[in-house]
Amino acid sequence: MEIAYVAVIILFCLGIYTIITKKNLIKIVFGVTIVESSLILLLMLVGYKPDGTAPILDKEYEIVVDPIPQALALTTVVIGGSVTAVMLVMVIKIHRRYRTLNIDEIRKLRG
Amino acid sequence: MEAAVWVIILPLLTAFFLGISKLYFKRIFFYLVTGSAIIYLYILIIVITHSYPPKVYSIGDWGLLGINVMVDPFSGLFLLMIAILFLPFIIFSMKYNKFLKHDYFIFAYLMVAGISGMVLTTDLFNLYVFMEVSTLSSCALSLYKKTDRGIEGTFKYLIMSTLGSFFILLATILTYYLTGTLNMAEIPLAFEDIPFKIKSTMMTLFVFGYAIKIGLIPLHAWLPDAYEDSPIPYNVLSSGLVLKSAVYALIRVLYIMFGIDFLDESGMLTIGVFWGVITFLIAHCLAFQQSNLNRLLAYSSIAQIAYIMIGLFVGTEAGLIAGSFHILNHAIMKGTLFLVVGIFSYSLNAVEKKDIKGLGYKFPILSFTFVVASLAIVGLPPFNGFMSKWLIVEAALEAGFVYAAFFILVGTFLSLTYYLKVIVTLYTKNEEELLIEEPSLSLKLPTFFLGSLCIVFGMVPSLPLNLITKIPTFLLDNGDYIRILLGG
Amino acid sequence: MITPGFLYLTGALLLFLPLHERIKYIISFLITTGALIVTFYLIPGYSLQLDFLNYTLVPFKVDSISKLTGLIFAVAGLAAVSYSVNICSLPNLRLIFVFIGSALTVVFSGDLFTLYIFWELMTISSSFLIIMASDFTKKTGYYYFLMHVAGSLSLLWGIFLQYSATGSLSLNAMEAGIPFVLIAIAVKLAFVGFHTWMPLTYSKAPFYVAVVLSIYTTKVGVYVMARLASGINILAYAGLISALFGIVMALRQNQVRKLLSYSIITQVGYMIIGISIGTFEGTSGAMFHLVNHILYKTVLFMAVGVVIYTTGKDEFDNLGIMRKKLPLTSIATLVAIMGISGVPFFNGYMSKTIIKDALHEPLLKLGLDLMSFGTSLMFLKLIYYAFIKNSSMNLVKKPTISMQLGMGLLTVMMLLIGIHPYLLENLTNIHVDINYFDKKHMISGIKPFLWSIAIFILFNKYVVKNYERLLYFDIYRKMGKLFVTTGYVLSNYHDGKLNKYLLWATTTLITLLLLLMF
Amino acid sequence: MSRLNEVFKKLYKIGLVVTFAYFLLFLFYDIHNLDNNRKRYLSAHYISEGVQETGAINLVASVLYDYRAFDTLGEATMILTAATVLAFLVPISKATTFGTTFKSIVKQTVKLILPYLAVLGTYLILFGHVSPGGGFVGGVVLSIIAILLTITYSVEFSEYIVKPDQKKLVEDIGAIGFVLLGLLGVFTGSNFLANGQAYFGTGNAGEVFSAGLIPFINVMIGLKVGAGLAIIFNSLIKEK
Repeated sequence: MEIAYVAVIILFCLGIYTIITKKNLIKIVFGVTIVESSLILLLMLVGYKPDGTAPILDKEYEIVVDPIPQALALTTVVIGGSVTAVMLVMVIKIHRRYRTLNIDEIRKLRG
Repeated sequence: MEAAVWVIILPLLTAFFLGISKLYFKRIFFYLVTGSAIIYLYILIIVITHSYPPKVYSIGDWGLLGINVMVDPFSGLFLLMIAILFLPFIIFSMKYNKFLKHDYFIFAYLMVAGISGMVLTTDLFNLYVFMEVSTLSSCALSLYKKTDRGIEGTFKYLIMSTLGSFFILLATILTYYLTGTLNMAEIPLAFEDIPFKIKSTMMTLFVFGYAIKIGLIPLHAWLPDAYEDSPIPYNVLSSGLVLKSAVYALIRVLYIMFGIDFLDESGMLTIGVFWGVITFLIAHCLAFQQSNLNRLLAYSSIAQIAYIMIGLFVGTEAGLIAGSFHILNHAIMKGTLFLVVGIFSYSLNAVEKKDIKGLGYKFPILSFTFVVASLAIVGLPPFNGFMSKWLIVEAALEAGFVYAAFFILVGTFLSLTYYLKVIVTLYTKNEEELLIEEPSLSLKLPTFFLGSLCIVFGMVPSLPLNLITKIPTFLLDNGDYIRILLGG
Repeated sequence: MITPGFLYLTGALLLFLPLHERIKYIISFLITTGALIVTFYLIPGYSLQLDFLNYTLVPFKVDSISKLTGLIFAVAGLAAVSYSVNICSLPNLRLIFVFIGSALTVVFSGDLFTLYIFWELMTISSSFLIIMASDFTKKTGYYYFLMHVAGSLSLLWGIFLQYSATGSLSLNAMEAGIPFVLIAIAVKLAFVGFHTWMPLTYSKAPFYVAVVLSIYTTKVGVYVMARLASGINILAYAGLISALFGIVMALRQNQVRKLLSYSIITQVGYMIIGISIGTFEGTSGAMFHLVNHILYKTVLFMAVGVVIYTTGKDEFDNLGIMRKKLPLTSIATLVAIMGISGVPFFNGYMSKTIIKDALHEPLLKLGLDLMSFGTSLMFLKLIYYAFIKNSSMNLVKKPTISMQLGMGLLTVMMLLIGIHPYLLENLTNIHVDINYFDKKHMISGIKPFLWSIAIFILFNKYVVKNYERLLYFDIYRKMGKLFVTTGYVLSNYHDGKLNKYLLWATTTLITLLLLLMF
Repeated sequence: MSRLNEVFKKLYKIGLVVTFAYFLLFLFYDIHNLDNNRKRYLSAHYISEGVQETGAINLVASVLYDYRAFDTLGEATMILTAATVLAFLVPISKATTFGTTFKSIVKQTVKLILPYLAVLGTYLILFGHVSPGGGFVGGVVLSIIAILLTITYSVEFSEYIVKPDQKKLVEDIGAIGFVLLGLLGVFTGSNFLANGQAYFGTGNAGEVFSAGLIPFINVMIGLKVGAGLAIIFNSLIKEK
């Protein structure tokens, strides 16, 4: 179990690293998505109980995992998806205007 | 307190109906937008007048099991700001945007819904959701012109702001992990026996996340970029409400969840004040360099919010009152400035400092409004900015932050340097022939309204202070807030 | 109760009414005379209280000193407004009203909060007066505004220190934060080192603006100094240094109004000395000198204004027009110069005598003589150009009647005070026990003047010479450059690279974590 | 020299991230080692009482659409915002064909699959409260219909079948419906988004027509998400 938390940390930091180092816009958006996935994974882990079943109570059950983080995860997925979609369309727009995806060349705003 | 939830629903419903009206009923568009804004104003006034003592509204009637909405004086202040800014914004934008209005108003209503949700909700995750709503719609507004710069700036805004959101979300999840609840009243009770180190790390994550959205230096870089080529009425709401709502969330989280004692113990108050001082000193230096008026005002916003941070972070009653008062005042003053610049850019497409040369003689009353607002924002009497700055300095001195108080005065001087430059440019005679589109009354009226508020709140500060003085009761001592929310 | 300050402010508001251009004459007349009458009938000891936020403010409080100052301010206001009402535009007239009104309110204010607000309002209105007045004064106005706001912020800081130390805002001598208050006052009254705004402003601004400014700006500084920081003996020497500096600089100027500005510095030196002695005699001497100084300096500025109005420039050579074409102005100028030089039977003599009498240290007494001598010397230069040197100037246009009215009013008052010095004492119930017209005082009054005539005749060619190289060094501009450079460097860091911004953010995060954890 | 600078910069960035990872590790370790019988009374309550209180067997659905329905309102707004932004950024007129052409086998298979997808989506939506699924999942499945059409045929065809305006309308109706359903609670004298409290008949848990408003909210969300995702996808495709 503990190893999964380490996975969260690794994913999170990897995502942050991608965001702050990569020059390609698409890769930056990838980084955003990675961080987001790590957070969803964390949510799942928070709700996890050993040997728990899914929170659908139509049959016999003993241990049920926490339903709240699952609901939150759904919300997070949707929010993340919307934000990513907007980011992607902006990447497309930027590529159209600037003819490049290199973040270092996209700097008309200075000062 | 039925009306409280309407504060959130009404703009949402309006936005949804606007989506349909865009496709099928183009004619009712105008009536829908303005009518809804007026009804919204009415609802807001009802809610604000009932904000003391605080009221709780349980959504779905679930009590502590579900999500609650609470109106207390601090959220009442933000609703007051919405009430002051939103209708002028609607009237102004109606004329300012020459075409493609539907989407603009959809985003505007969504943004206001997000902000009012942020200030009303008492649920940590709900706060995150509404924050994202307001951020995304704010991004949508900021790229509304679809220019190169607009899209570039918005992209930077979105990336930085998403980065901040992640840290907030991480901290929110961890809070749930630690306490098993997301209700802001129950968290502090469960937080009491959590070790110091965990709490301070969590606090760091919250502070960092919100600081990006607030735009403290060096997390500020997206802000001027996002402002530079966006529709100017949006800048009014952005600097007035979007940034402030992040301040609201930060203060709410810190003061309610962690409590003033913990803030003091962990040194967050000292860091907050110091950070504020650094921020406004640098922001003033940077603002002096700008030639674009939007960027100049953006940097000035950063500096002003740093003053607010100082006020809110000195951790005394006087400080909270002063900071909250400055929140209100800054919204009004910056709103006025942006609206005047908006009229200039509408009439003759002037957004650079050199473009407005000589306009002081062409638009005497508008320029006078600009002068009033900029003197107010600098903090010269007898305008409202002076009153709140006086209170902030006094609070800082009382709490022992002498250096902060001193540097606020230095900052006042520095801010005068660049505002005065703009004013002098405004009143320098220009021989060139200018093509001027005469601004109509619906552009001028909101501007004059906000401008006159600058003077009124400066002369009669007790008017808003009646509400504001009640704020510390429910922030400084989180016990009261918790008791009310738990159903006491 | 109507206070004279608010009367002026109401006047400014009235001028906003969209009425006919003519209305400004009526309003100006009513307001200025009304203010004068109201001030005249004020009863010392009256005060007005007002609750504002958590403070109890005293926006209006009368005692003998403030009544004296207020009276002369009102008189000068009447004269200055009637002098300039013809020439200046409506917006400028509004600003002048605000300026005079706030100066009067400062004088009658009974607490530090009101004092600060109207002190700042004076700065704002006068700066905009300069900025709006003409095309050449934009930069001057910028400089003036910044300098004065720096001063008033310093005052504000002093007030804060005082408030946090004593917990009251009442207008007593300061206990904490004196250095900051002194800086504020120094800027206002153009103390040496803080004086750079003055020659710049008064020589560049249109003449009627210069007249109005010269009446109130420095004098309010003097008044506030008497209120807040009187009796600091060491400052007497500072005043002396300032005055001597003013003399040296004044003698080196080519422009009349610059000479007059530096002469203000010298005259303010008298007042500083008087206030710093701290005795009743000294303070009242300083206040009387303030009255007299307003009278003659205003007349001088007005006279120069007439010269500028009629010939277009304020070079020394233009003064020559006075003797031939402007008889009334000539008389007024002569009276004023006699007054400023402290010749007996003219008004300056009275206050100078009181101050000299109050002094006990020989060094200061000597200094005072030196100051009188220098003052006379620099005004002999003026007399030389105006009445002795031949000139071939021609009148472009005639001075208006209202201008001459304003000037005449003040000249008459000067003569009255000069001949009957007890007039002022009786008016305000401040009685200094001095017999002005005994031999000892008269001789010591006339001596520096005679000396200066002698020196002037001997070293004529040095004094009246036109200086090519003017000394000019301004430390404030250097500081400004530093600020701009810092901003430029910082601004260059924002080069639009998103990676960089994100890196800043991450660094901040780690810093915060480190700070909060350890 | 500049090379050295580059290396330093890289090391610095790595250092920052590693430091942060270290902090996170520390934090997680501390939290994990905390007394581990943390009180999750909220979720315990949901698990023990949730079925009775809301009438939905699927507890996630009962949390999403009843206990925390306000969150769902927020996220529905998010999708709407995103869809509106995309539709706003990409002009309608600029529809272009997708580059690849497919063999007819692909087209026939897609034709075959589509009805099943529609049924599956509808099933997921309608039975969201009694079985795994729900409005979001169902909505995504429904949107796949539009997406498949776009990919295999073309944007024009997909938009000929379902007009963009219609999609937008459906999305708005979904959002408005959600809010109106919530307002039903207000009209019956209870609070906004009330369900069981407003006597909407939670019914027998496990049946299709149970759980009061939850199935209807599921339908609304399904419509919204389906239409919203279709709009988002089509907009992204259209922009070359």
